[in-house]
Amino acid sequence: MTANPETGSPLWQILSNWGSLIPTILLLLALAGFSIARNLIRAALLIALAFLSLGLLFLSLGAEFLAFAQILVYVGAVAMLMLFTILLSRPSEREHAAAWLDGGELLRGFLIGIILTFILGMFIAASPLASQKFQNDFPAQTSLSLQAIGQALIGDAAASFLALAVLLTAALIGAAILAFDERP
Amino acid sequence: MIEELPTRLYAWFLQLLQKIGLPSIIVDIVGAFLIAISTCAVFLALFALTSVLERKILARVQNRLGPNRVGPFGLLQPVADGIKMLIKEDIIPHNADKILHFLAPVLALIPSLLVLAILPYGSNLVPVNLNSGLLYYFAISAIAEIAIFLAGWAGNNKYSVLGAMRAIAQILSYELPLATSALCVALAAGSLSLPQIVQSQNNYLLGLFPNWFLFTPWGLAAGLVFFIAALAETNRSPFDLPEGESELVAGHLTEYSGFKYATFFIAEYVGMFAICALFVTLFLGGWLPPLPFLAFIPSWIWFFAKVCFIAFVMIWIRATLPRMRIDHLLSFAWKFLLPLAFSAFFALLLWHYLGRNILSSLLSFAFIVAAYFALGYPFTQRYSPRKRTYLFSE
Amino acid sequence: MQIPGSGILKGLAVTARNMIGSYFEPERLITQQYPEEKPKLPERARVFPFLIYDGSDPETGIRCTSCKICEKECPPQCIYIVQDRDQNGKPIKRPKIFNIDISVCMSCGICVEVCPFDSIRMDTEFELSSFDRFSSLILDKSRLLKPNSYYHQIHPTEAAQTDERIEAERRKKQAASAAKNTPSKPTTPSQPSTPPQTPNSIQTERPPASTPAATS
Amino acid sequence: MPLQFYLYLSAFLFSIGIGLALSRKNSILILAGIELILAAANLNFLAFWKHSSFLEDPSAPLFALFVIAIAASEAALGLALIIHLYRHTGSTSADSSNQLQG
Repeated sequence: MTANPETGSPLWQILSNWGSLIPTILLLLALAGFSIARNLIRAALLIALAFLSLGLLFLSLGAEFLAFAQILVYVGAVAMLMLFTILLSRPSEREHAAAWLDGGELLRGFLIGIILTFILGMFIAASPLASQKFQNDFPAQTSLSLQAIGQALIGDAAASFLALAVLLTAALIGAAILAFDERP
Repeated sequence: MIEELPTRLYAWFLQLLQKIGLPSIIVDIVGAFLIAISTCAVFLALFALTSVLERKILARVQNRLGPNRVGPFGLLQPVADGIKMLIKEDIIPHNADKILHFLAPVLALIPSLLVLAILPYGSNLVPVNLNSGLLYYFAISAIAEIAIFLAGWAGNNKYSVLGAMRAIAQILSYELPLATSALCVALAAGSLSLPQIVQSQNNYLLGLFPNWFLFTPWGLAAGLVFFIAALAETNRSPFDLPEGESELVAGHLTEYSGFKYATFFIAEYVGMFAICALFVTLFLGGWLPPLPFLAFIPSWIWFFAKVCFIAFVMIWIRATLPRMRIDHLLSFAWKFLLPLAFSAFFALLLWHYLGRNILSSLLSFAFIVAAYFALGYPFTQRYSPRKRTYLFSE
Repeated sequence: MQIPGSGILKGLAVTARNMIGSYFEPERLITQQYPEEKPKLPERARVFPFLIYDGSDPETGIRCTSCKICEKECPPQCIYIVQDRDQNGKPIKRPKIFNIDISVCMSCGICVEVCPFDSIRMDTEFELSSFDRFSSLILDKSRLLKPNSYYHQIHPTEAAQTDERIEAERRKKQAASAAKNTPSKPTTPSQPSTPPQTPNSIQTERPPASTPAATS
Repeated sequence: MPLQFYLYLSAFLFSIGIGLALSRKNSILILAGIELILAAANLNFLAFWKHSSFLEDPSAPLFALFVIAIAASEAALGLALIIHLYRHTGSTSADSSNQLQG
């Protein structure tokens, strides 16, 4: 009774074609909420929701390992860190309100965002990619096999993998030292 | 015949739908829903059962009877508790964050139910066969941390925030040993997908001893670490400090009453069963029978028998051990569990690369015993309070 | 060198033994199914006071002579006594009204100690909850009066001692009265009265009317 | 979904990330905006990888994995800096930390 419907089944077709619609809508809602969120904690939670929906988007793109890594790292660690920082930095009530902006900055921020989208959109439309008809039907084996990533990590990407390990340790120790409170 | 009962029932039901003439999309969707609802129903039934059995076992250990008023042997007690929880008034603190206050129990329950999707309940009874199932488990249980933070924060009560901080500190510091010991098993089995892990434990040594991972030398240490970290992960027994009634009233659950409070408990018990099932899948050979000729008993009966046995051990430990103090709890995780997990990791390398035979097993077993005694030694010493320099209090 | 974790295993063994033991030796189980089995109270258990009457008829056999010592001595003042009067208004030694407010009574037992006639003792009946808060919590004389046999039931040894002491006093009084109406006999000093077991110091003359029928 | 859908989505995500990073006063939320930019880049990698013909070559998911790891360490350090900043300037708003301005 493995629930993985054979890839030919209609449900799977629907999911693989339109499956990425739901996370996208979730993502857009989360971002809208995040940009106008008044309360800091709610803003941090909406960002966590955005990361979660991005994880689902990766899932619909077939990169299963990436999706769970993204959820584990962003929703589990980064969002939690933000919540802790908000608690540690104890923004005063005035500051809470200050998180909400006087119209000006928000407008400026959104203006930049919209203009940039149009510029990038034009480049995407103009690029040869847009005209080329991409094969839309996904191959049967849609999700990336883990062995490939594993071999790559140990094989040709081993050096960068070790460098990454060193970087992560350095970040861990650095963050701990920076955040440690040295009050005598 | 009972072995394929669930699969055959499922297939028969889908054919029935097709015969009625429903479009195949609807049939697929209904099939998916059926699996989801049946899995959740099984685990919620287990929750209802254990909420009574736990109290009866605790009672029997203390030489008293335990609930026997409601229904035969007190088995209808969960119904009584459920109704009581529904009738109780649901108080929301004064200027608490209403949306977050409502969201926290929902966010606590969803991950513990989502996690049930990847566990192999029987030979081909896997709701969703992901090939990175183990990583899925850790990713989804990371969401439960946010729920605990929300529960603490939304109550607008300083002590519940403190309780939430303690709970998260405990869960984060026990996530590492949990992940490392699970990693050992994934390496030994060569894959992250749970059905494959169960398959790799399938052969029997000289036809008698099942070579489950728990009985391999490194598996003993990894299993011990996983079990202790599992206890801490679900805030149970000696590690239930965040909800310790004596210290912080009910930790992050102080501001909840009525059905929201019950939802947190459902989440905790289902989480307990999920992690018991994961322990069984990783170390006790999932649905494999302990002896080859016992295979006539259906596989999913073996699976749930082992899960109930591990749940019994968890309740047994809860009946015995007192609660640990927060700093002992954290230092135990960082000074004993994590190094032991890494030494299990090293023992696995010894065992695997010296050709999984008796010699390598003895060698890695010696290494594990040495590591266990070396790490455990400071914990057996009488606590000698050295002169502490206080950083914050003058 | 202690094996780390062996303490935990010993603890687990103890709980396991207890648990399995509770299935095979049912007398380990201390649970009392309360409404069905009445709890076995210890001998000296006490809840609220009650009045004793000898013989069968509560009205005549009542020991209390409404001397109101207990009313004065009761710390929370929860006893209320009105002396009875016969038809031509002469007070007689019997209470007409004897109320105890058990919502106030703290079952200290001082009334038992000060009562010279052993007429009030502590009861062990504790199921006294009621729906309204006032009237049913004031026990009037009819609810307080209980036969001496009930007293023997609930406090056997203490009841026996009290009866034996009453018996001794009555015999001593009879001997004294016998000595008074036979003057010929040299008045032997009446043997020193045996120190009363119960600490009630006041030795008043018991009116001949009360029938000293100490039923066993 | 066609490739263009993902490209427009990640372009929008990227620009919203920059927009939010610029328009927020509280430095924690600025950091969140930067995380969005990195996530948008990830989305692009995977979209191109999914629509390319050689799915077996795991270089794109690998690269995305590296981006996630680096973004996590960057977030950890950034937040530690913010706490440090808060201890010295008493507030986490970005305007208050402008002592280096000569």
